[in-house]
Amino acid sequence: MVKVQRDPFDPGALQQALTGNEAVGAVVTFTGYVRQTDTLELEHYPGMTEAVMDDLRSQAITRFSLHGAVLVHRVGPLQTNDPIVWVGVSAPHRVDAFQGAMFLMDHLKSSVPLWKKEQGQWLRPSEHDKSSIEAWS
Amino acid sequence: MVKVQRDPFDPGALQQALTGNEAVGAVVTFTGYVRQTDTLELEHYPGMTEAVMDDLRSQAITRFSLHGAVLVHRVGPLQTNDPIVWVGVSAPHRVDAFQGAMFLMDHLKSSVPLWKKEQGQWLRPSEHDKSSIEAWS
Amino acid sequence: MPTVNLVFLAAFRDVAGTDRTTVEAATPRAALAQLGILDALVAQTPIVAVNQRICDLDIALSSGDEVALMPPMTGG
Amino acid sequence: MPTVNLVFLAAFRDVAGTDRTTVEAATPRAALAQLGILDALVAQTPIVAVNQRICDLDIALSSGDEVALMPPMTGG
Repeated sequence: MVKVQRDPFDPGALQQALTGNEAVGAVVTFTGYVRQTDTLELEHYPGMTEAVMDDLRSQAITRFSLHGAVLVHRVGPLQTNDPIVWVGVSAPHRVDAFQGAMFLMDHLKSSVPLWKKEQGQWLRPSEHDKSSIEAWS
Repeated sequence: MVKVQRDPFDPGALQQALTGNEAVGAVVTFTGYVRQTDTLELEHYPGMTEAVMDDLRSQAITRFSLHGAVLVHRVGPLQTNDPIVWVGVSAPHRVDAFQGAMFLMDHLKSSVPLWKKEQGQWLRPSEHDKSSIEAWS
Repeated sequence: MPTVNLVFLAAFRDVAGTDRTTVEAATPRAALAQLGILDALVAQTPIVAVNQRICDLDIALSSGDEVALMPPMTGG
Repeated sequence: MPTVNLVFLAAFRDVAGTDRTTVEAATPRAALAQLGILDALVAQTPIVAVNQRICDLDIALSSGDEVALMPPMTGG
């Protein structure tokens, strides 16, 4: 499942969707939260953002032999402490689950049409985020 | 928090304890589940198991600049699909959170007094689990 | 000359002064040149998508294409 | 000679035939030799803890010590 939404999400409820299969030995989740900020706003490109996330999800499932993968990203105005992104993956073994979740998060940072505006300024990608992507290719 | 218990746990409720601080930008969780099995039973060494987990938790917090870390491990008889272990860490940034959670899981596999008996046979550690530990030293 | 719809995302809306406009142009590069914002956008390493697929600035356009100009992405 | 309490965990209970016993011995190695299970345990790369701290087989024991013999760990 891939979702772009304005509303908050519940990490516990999202994880439920990944469990209950006897082939699954490991679930790794990542939740991103808004750190101390005055104002944060997220923009996406409706249609393309979801399509790129869906393609990323398929890539991760194939590459790391995942059983399932869920990506949720919020857009619109956000407050300090708000959950902003959730990635959860299930796999038979823990190493694949960790790798799959890291792959998805690294790509969400700089390969998916999403843009952050903080205190009226559009953010620029960090050098670290750019090099994280290259490490997977 | 570190806990060894016979009862099931709720990943969503455990994650709550790690959030709500404006320095936390990332929470990574790992849940281990029992894969298809006839019978699985887990034994620990009361007192020492908790102490080793607590020491591991402190090491991870220092080494990866974590904000918080929670380790829960179940013991006793377990069924297919049961959650068996939960590790959750919070940190300002995602790379530290992923590293911290992997460090804790690798060590829970072969450095904490816990033993699995599956279908009447005590398991032996895998070569992979042993080498995972060495990679951190 | 094909008529195409340009879409400007995030910071590029400020550069273009609009979120959406229609021009006649053979390529994304020609469309931006016509609007006088080619150099300003190229300086910011734009990502170009035609009908929501990533392309380069010199792809041949067809009438009705949606051409999106996107700054480097900062999600997650 | 100190009197110590031996604790056998998991697979080592089967080797020792008990989960707990008391012996008089100067070191963990001497205690296991006295019980006739030193070779059997050493073949299985035991972890030794005295009063719940990891030690080696040749540490000097004191009366009242709890000496745990643990097989390689398999948690997670």
